[in-house]
Amino acid sequence: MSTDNTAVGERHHAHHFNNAEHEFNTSMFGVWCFLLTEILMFGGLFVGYFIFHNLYPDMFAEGASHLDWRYGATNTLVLLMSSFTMVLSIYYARKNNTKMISWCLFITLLCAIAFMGIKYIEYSHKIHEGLLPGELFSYAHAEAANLGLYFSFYFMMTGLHGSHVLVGMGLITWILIRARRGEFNEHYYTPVEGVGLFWHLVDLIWIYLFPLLYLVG
Amino acid sequence: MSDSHHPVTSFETYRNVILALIFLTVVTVAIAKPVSGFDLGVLNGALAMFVATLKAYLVAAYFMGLRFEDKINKSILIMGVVFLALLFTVCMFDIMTRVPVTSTL
Amino acid sequence: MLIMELFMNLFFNQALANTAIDQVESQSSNFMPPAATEIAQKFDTLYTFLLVISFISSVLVIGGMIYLAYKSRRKTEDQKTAYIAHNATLEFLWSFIPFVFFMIVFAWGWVIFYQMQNAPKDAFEVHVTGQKWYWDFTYKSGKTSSGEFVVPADTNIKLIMTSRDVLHSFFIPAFRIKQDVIPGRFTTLWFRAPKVGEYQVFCTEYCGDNHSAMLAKVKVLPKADFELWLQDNPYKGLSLAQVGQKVYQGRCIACHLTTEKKNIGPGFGGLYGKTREFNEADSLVADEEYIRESILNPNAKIVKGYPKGVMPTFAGQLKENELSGIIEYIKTLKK
Amino acid sequence: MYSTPGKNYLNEASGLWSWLTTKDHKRIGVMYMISVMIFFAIGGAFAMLIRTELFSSGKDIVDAAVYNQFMTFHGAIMVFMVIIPGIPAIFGNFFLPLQLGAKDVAFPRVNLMSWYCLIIGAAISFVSLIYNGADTGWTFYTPYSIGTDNGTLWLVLGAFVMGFSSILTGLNFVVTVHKLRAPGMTFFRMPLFVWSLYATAIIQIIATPVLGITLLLLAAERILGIGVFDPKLGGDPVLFQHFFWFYSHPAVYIMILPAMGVISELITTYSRKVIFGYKAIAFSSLGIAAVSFFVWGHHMFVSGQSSLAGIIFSFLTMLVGVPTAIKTFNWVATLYKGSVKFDSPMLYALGFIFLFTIGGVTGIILAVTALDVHFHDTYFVVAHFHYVMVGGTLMALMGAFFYWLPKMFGKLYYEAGARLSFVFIFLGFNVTFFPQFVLGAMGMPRRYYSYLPEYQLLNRVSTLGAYTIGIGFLIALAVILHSIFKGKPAGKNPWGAKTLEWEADEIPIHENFAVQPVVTGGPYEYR
Repeated sequence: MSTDNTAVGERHHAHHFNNAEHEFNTSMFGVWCFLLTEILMFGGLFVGYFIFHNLYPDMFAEGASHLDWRYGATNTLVLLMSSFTMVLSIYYARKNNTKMISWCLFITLLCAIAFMGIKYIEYSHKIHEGLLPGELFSYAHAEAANLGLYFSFYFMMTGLHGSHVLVGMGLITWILIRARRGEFNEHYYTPVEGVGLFWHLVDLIWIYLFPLLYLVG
Repeated sequence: MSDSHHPVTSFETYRNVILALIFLTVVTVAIAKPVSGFDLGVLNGALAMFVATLKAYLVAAYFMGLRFEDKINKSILIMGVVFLALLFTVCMFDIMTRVPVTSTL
Repeated sequence: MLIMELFMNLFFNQALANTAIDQVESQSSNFMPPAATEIAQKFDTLYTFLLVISFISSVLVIGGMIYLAYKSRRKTEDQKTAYIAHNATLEFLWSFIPFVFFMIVFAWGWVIFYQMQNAPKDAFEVHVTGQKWYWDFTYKSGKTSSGEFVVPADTNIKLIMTSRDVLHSFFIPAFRIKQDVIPGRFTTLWFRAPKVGEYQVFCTEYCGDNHSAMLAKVKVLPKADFELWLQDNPYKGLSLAQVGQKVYQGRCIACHLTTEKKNIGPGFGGLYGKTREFNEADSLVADEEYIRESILNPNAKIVKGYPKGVMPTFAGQLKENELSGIIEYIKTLKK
Repeated sequence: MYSTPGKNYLNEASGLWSWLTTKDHKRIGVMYMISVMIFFAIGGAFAMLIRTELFSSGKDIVDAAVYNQFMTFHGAIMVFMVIIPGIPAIFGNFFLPLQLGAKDVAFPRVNLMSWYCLIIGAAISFVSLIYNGADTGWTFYTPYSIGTDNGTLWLVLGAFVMGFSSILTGLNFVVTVHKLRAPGMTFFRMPLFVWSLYATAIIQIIATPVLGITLLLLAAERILGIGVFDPKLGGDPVLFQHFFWFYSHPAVYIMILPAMGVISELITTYSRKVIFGYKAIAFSSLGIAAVSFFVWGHHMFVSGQSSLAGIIFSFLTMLVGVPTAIKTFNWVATLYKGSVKFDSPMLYALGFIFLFTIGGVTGIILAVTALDVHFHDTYFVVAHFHYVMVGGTLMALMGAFFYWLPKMFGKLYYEAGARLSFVFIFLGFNVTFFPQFVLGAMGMPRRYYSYLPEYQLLNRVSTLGAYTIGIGFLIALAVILHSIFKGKPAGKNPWGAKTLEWEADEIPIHENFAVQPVVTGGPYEYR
């Protein structure tokens, strides 16, 4: 996040930094602090999940049985691939290979769209069956009385994660446009690294979400 | 100036990491009860968390480049998890040590 | 605080006396209602000890500050000041001494808290139910009373408490006890009141519009009188309308007035026989059937201009004679 | 863009647009000052309405439902819009870079975004007035906050957005302190105000996101009925209290730590003496920040939390009392053999120590589990937290105003007027809140619209005191406005202080320092 940069090629660093490297480290430290707030926000939901999992273990097992683990597994692989292509885009940025940066970012975007598509299928299936959160729960033959609570956590956690995937897609599109304009090279790729860190965190959260929601015993 | 950033990780390393991640995902699915009936009771959950943490370590260390970052960025990730663990343990401790009261009407 | 209190006593004594605090026979020592249980006395000793310590430490710190500020006030513009940056022993002392006092007070508090939280085994159990804006008390013998909590003197009473809608909190200042009341769960309190008397009960967890009117009275009776009270039927020898009046004072008074004026709910004055306008349902003349339905299923017909879902249902809480009593009593209320 | 001579951060660009899109930390500080002053006026007005309603035991001016909204908005505005942004956003934004010898905060655009989050969040919160307000108290306890059908959802979403303002400010300060210090300024040469802002920033980054998710869950409760905190669907209202206080207790340290930083600055400057126990104060700031995350349960001793958990929280609360006490003793020790000048900022600092000591000792009384059973949710607690918040943070805020006004606007203020405002605020404060300790002991519960007749006299005294505080703040406002527009020029360093911000020009330039200052010694090298 630099301010008033002048020439595009050999880019000036912002006036309040000593040099570009100082700016890069500061930006990365700032992004990491922001990731800490994301971890703590999602963490609140995870803590709630663990507490209610301990309070109603069989209800959570019954809830998980309604989820199709194949969709979850595919989504995990899709997100892992998008993380891989995202890190490649940084790899090529440092190799000054502008064409490959754009390609990798484009594939990352495709993976993200695929992820949201699968989520859409799952959500419509749940809504159709009435497996909705809390009071809206209208699934006829549920054994546990408050099964709606499981789906409250399901929709809150995957919904919040999904909204972060959408934000990530917006950010990737932004740096894809800048990459096509050739702005990134080995001296300046801070935005790609920043968006990359955010995207890896979104993937990290899904790595924990998948076993907890889909595979819980 | 580019060398002042941390050194460039080779393509092969990234390839190996993604393969390891895919393998671990397959393992996670394989050891899950609803999938393969593999059931060790409580241990199941712990095992799933362990494998997830392994994958998280791979992503954080290689993809996010934490291997080369200075101590402070690493400590940030750990601090987040520590404070969440604090919230969880205290809430669970409270819920577990509540004296259950029933109506005697 | 002590000197402050003596000063407050002298200055305010006359003023406090004429605000007619009925149940405070003697002037309370530290401004709290006089301790009416043994645990309350232990509470008072710990509180007085900590109050004295706080007063002394405050005087030391504030007095020290004023003295040092005055003594080292600026005499000339270019006055030199000593370069004292730290002093290890002093810093250790003023960390360790407060810590020791905190630990003493913590441990002492723990002992009393333990007694407060653990009711004796043989306690006489009473069920307390909090609901938006009144307290219900149910005894083992099935007898219920509302707004008035009658207990035998000098016996361990254990309260098993829950709420029917939101959080409330049962607080008796004279016994120094308080416990939140949570819907969907039971919480407990216990006390032993040796002296006969009447003590105020407050709700101290915010619960909406009439949170400040959700009061009750603890009436400690001698054991014999209590047994008599437990047996007798509160409505013995009363006409249906008088039964209705007693039920009204216990429950409905929190929201409905006996005149036509609006409080939380519509006034009862002149209700019977008048045509009523409703938000959704079409209007009708208020008769026994309408009043009964409004008590058992209030949300069926909501009077025009009133929000839905404020009045809770009383189904299962009023016996048949109390229900018809309310209806008769409302009939007697003219404009 | 490097500023041209004769220009400073105020007159280098003019027009509203140059302010609304500024990236200069000093301008953002001034914009925060204006917004916080407006919110303080609104919150203060609600306080006056509350005290007027409580003048006599029955109905004075409004009905119960309206009084409950006064109480809710007074709490929410003062907490989320005045006292949490307060010192860090106004004086932290303006003076942290200056005291570090830096040109700006690490992320200027994120800093501007933080101001917009506060304004947008405040706007969303006031939308609740259209849907007949909110009456849940600033704590939004469930299940009442789920069921009540009014604008509570908007107040919750407003607070959620304002949380980001706090996160972004904290994030900016942590990165700035780590990465943008002047050459030669090691951690132990930083002023104590910077230390306290650093500790506050850490709390803001770690605690505020948990409030974010709690308010999000509460909003989902109201919209979708997810049942996590609603007992009807298997949820646990005490869990909401755990999540809420996990943020809100560290939040009270977000409020008090910057105030402590200001007091360290004022005491040293006006007694022209080196601070006593620099390292002790610096480390106790961090100590308070760390331990503040372990003590939240002392708000829940009687709320259905297990008694064993209550005991542990009581013990940890005693621990957090120790560093707070150490700081107070260090300030008093600093006065010894100094040369104390009783200007109004110093009066506010001494007033802070007076009121904060009383607030502190009553805090210990409330920390003892047995005593808290009686005092919880009574006026004793109201008096305690007003002693530490108004007596603490607001006194420090006023002291900071008069101390740094000459550097922000290059003008001196009318000293006698400032001292008069101190007298009114200090006396009015004690008359308002000391009787509330007594009311609390007598058992008068909190948030009561009408109270028993025996509490009436002390409530009347308290109401008169409240009006006196109101007058005091109006006098202070008059003095500040007069000084900004008509004050005499102040020069570079009117108080002869030693910290870096006084080395900048009378009104600092956009770059703060024409020549990058190099730090050779500690921040308070008075001889």
